[in-house]
Amino acid sequence: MADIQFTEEHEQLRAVVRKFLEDRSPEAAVRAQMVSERGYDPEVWKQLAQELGLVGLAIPEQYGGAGYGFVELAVALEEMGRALLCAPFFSSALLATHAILLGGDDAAREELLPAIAAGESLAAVALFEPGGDWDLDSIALEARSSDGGSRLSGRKTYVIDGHGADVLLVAARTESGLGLLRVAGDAPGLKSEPLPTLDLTRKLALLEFEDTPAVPLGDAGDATPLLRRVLDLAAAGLAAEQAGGAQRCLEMASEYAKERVQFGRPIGSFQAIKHRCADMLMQVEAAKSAAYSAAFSAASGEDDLRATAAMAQAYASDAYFRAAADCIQIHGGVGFTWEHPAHLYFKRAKSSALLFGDAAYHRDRLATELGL
Amino acid sequence: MADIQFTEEHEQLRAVVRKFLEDRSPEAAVRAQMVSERGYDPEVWKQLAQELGLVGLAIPEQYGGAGYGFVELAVALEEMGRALLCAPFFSSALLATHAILLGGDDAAREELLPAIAAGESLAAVALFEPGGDWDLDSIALEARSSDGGSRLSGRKTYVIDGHGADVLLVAARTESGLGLLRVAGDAPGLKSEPLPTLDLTRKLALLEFEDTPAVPLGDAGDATPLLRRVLDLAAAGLAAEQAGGAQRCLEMASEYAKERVQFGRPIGSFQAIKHRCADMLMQVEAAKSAAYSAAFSAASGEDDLRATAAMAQAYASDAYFRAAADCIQIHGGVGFTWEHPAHLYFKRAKSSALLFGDAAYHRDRLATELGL
Amino acid sequence: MTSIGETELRERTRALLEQVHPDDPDVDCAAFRGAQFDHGLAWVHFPEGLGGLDLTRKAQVFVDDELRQHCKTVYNDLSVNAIGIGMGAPTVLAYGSEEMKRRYLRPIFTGEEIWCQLFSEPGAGSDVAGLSSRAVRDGDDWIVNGQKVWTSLAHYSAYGMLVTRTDPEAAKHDGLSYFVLDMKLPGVEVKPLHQITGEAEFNEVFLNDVRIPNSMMLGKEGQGWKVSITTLMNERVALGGGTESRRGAGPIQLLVDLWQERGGSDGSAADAVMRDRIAGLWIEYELLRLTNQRARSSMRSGVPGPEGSVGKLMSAELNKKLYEACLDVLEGEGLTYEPGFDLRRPSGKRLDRLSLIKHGFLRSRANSIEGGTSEIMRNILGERVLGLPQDVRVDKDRPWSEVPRNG
Amino acid sequence: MTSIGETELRERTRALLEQVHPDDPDVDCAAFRGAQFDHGLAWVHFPEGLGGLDLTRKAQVFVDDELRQHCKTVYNDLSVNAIGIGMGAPTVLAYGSEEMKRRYLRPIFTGEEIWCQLFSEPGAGSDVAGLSSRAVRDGDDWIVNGQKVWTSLAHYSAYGMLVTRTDPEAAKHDGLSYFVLDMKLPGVEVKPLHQITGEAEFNEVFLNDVRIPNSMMLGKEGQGWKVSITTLMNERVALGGGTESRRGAGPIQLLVDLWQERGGSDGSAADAVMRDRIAGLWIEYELLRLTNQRARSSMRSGVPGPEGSVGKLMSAELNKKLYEACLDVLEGEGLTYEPGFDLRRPSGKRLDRLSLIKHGFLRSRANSIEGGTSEIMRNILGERVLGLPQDVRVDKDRPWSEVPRNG
Repeated sequence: MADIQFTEEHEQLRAVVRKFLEDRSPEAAVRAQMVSERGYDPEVWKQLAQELGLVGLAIPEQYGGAGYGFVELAVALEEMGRALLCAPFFSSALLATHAILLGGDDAAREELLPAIAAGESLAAVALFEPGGDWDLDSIALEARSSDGGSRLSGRKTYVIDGHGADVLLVAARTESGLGLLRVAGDAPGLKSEPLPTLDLTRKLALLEFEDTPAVPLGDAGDATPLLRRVLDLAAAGLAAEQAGGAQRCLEMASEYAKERVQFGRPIGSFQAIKHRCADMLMQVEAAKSAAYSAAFSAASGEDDLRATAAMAQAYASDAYFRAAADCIQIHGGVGFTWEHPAHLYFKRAKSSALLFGDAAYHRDRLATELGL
Repeated sequence: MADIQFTEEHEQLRAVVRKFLEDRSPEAAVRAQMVSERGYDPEVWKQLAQELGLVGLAIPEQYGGAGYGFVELAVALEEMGRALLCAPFFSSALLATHAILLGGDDAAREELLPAIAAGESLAAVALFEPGGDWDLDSIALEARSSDGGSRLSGRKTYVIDGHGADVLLVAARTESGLGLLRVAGDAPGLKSEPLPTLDLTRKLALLEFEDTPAVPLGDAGDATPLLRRVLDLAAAGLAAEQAGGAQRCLEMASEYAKERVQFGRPIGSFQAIKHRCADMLMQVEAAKSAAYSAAFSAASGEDDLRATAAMAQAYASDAYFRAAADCIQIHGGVGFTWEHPAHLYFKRAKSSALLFGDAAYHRDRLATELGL
Repeated sequence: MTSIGETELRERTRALLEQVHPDDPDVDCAAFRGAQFDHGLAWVHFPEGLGGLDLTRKAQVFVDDELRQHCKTVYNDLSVNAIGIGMGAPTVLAYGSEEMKRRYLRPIFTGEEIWCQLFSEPGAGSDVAGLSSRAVRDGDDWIVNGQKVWTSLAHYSAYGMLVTRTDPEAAKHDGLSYFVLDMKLPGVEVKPLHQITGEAEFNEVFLNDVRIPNSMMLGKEGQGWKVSITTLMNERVALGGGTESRRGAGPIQLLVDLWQERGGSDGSAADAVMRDRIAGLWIEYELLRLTNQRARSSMRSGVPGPEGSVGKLMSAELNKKLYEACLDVLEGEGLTYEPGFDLRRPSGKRLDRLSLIKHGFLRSRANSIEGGTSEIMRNILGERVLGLPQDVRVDKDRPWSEVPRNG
Repeated sequence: MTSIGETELRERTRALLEQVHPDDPDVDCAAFRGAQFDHGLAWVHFPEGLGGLDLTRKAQVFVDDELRQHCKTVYNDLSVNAIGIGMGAPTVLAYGSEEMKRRYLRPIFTGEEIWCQLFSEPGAGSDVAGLSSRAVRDGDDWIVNGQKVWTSLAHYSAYGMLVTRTDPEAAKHDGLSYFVLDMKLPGVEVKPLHQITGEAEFNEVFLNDVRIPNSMMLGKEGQGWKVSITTLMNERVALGGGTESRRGAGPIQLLVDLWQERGGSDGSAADAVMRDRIAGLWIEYELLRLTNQRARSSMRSGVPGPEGSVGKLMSAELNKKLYEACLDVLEGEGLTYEPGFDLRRPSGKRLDRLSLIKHGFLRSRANSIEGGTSEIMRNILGERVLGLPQDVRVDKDRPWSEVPRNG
């Protein structure tokens, strides 16, 4: 059981990332990117990767990364969630990076990771299928062996940043069990379609494979433990984003409560508003504890990540949603307008809660871990 | 689906019962009876039965009752719940009366009901068993046939007013399925032991039968539908009590909030208190709607009672508990003292919520009724 | 109160239908409802000659029931002229001159003149009485300047119910007056206000030197707040929701149908938890319906009281929870938003159920804000129903001009 | 700050144990803890000579760890002198004269002199500063009259921390002074106050012409409120709960064990719902633990700040929910109450687990009242952590004697 123990270095990293995002991902930039076709600003992405080294944060130095661990990644994700950064960070720097790091062989790591770290290659992980659920058991796509490689035919959905990715890592049933296969973004028979998302700040795609060539990633063998681990890391990383977003909602709400005057006094002087903010604070602090707990267990490599990641998703999903909803409520009418950023957080909050399974799903997983 | 439609007569009944209980069951009387061995005041019981005719309210005139229906009974129960009346009313006038009315033959009705209506005979219904749950399926006590009658050996628990009852109606497995049998309060081999209750205002007993003679009530035959109906009526009646108790908690809390001064102003002027009272009001009104809905469907004889009774128990249990808990909280320290009546309601609320199954149990039943 | 009973009322309704029938292709809404008004069957509790027959409010159900029984085309007040009928008409009836009543009530009922409500301002939301738009007397007219927000239907409206400040030196509730505003007057500018769905269901209304005749005032000068209360209380009844007469109908049905369509519970632990949640919501929705029904049947006078706030509060909070549950039932499908976020006017076209749910999820967030926030509702319940003391007021008993407000 | 590191601190602790060992049957609590105090190992962040070594608060863990490792008998501050150690000592340290520090700190630590807290009054609960007990100066003494409530341990105490009004004409926070009250003085009367469990864990303390020397004042005359804040902040840290170092320990364990003992989930819908609820509570409890841990490690100065209120609020609300769930797991068994409701002092005997749970269910209702209600905690979080503006105050800036209060 890893303790939560941030260092000075972590705080510096947080400060750097926050400063960068305040400059390069202010609300206006978020709004511009969320309706753009690409969905992110290539210039900002390049800086993020190359100047700040954030995309390769968790990639070992030998593969061109910064060689840090999951805690640092979580710090960056928390700040990105706070700023609603539109960028393929979660997909490339978390999902794909860890799938390759943990599942690939050395050759694959050497081939793929340096370009990912440099921000030059975007990689996405395709797990879920239309009509399926968030359990790996529901993966049905089959990989047929064919001369020297494999072929995929079927569909994957809710693929984060799947449209426009250079490399896709696709989970499919192989002869040796569940496998993870590489597909080039421009492979024949691959069609990707952006989905109309509730949360415009995170792009999702529907992928169609029609006899598309694919190459197993790493040694053939059952990829179930690998993918479970990747999903746990995803849950931990998502919780960090959620904690950051929730914190921002709390700040927006309490700042507005200080300024907005009704009945001759700032609305934050009314207990209805003040106590709601206090409850938000309590929940946001708890959500941070949840996210940090998962991040530190991810970094420590201890096997309690399954429990802490489930706890983090279960709690942070609800806490972020409540914070975003309360943020709208405290703003009153203006919080319901398109012009105010509150709805961007609200939509992100609900989407994040649904992505990889909702709070009840994660409580169920945790209960199983705890033997309840 | 029966509409909720109270008449002038109902309001008059309510006023009469309230006035009577204010006189004869004030807090001091409740406190005296709740620690007395008998658990109720025989003088008050006699008045209740004979002067007000409440005990036989739902008993047809031909059996010495007032010939009213379940709505009138529910009005009386709501007022009794409000006043925390200590008396064997729920057991005799609701449970036993309906078991006999619906399950007995004419001879049994004629023999038993007049004395019950007159308050001269106390009858209790024994269903549940140690280690069992609130489902009829868990009834295991067996009735052995013996020369002309039956014999019981085993235990029943949580028998409301079971200690000191003149007649016990005991559910047991017979050759023809689940049966309901009469046992005299002084039958050989019957021992009753008062249980130490959380709620001192309602007496519960553990009964032990050792080769105790018993007589089937009414025609032999499967008593399951009868007992289900009795349990639904119990749920509806209990909800009425709960609504009355919750209403009283709301009144105590809001009265205190008007009087108690802190920080130079009545605490009810603070939104924390005011809004809590408003939420209580909303929940109490909804609890009344729930209880009334069940009472009117019970009276109409429509078969939606299973759904409305489950709804009423599920909602009123939670609403009463929350109201009683909020009542303590709003009173602050004084609400936590033995001298203040808040705890009497709190304990009644939790006990009522557990009696016949908790809110989740009743939501489960409702979900089944609704086909969810 | 006249002595027309149920039987006669039903007869009169059938008599109306013999003269003019809504299913007749030559009879449009205005024609049919005009005749209904003239027969006193529009609002039977209104006076004779003004759409009514001086009966109780409840007696209207017999008319409505006959219409439903005998007509395929049944006009719904909410579609015809929601604000005009729900709030404008009762306010005009209560405070308008005889002339105004004769002029405005009929076209409100027929929908020929749509009405909107010009109360909220950017700086005055929950604190409507703190509004700062100004009307300055100029001869027989008033010159009005200011901005209103959250005005639904403004872009279709012939008239607006305008509350504005006529005396900044009076205490805030005493310096307001209430006007019927002709929306076509010069200086009235309506701009769409886009909400979190992208649509502009509401408007901002800018008032630049708008000249309103004094004769358009409802109530007396300085009585604007009192008149507004009539409007607002009627709004809360309208927003109380759960008015379905049938158990299980309304938004809860969306949730239950969605759940059942997706196979209901498969016996898994996760499904059991969701089933419990849906059962709990079903109960709350049914109790909202029953509580509203009880409130209506105990509402003896025609004027809605603070009890309506129970329904408004329950409904607003419950509606949000219902749609949240819908999205959770959708699981992954909740990640997409098929209606799209184009910045436009509501299309008015019927959405498929999935889109209806997703749109409803976003739209429901306003339920606890519009027509009085849930916080304001709790104040009303606490103070006006339970009799709890008011909060400390720093904005009373001094001139409005001296009360702190938004910059 | 001296430069004693972990290694030396551990060595000093072992050296102490070589001199005097708590497992030695001849060494009682007072003897051992007296020696611990004299070695500066009582509170290492206290000054040298006053039980400490001028180290950081955190360094205490090394001492405690050594004691746990090498002793079977480990004294717990909460059992030895909960209020004296948790609140009395820091207050004496912050505001007492040198003489008082030398006189009181050691016997507080050893438990030879139990302390209690005399703040709340019947008319002054959340509004402690509104208290109306009075001290009137008489030569070198003060004559005190009034009533205190909710005084735990008063019947065992040698001293009480008394806040009382010394100037009714000052504004309410300015007219208070803080005394160390010798509980054996004439006029101090302690009566048991029975709570909803029937037990009298607390007392009422009546003060009738109690004569206290001026030298027993902590802080200056009129500074009583400021001194009280130190006491209260330490109280909230103490009540924060969830201080278990081990995941899953504490009250949540009662619930989980109860659930598992009763067979856990049998796969039924009802059990699935309860299992989900328990998992949710487990999460909340774990997050309380972690949040408290984070708060402690970010607490750099020795003085607890308003952050402690997060833990207090979470803990109070969560504890009630945990016990509610326990009763629901018990089902019918929750109907009985084995500990009984005799009106008596807490027996102190160890309850069996079922009784512990049932007693805890009732006792937990006070968690959100004692040591600052949850409403007060939310005010503190809103105002002092988030910087939200204060509520309108009608009790400031005028003499206390003119502020409305309970009759």
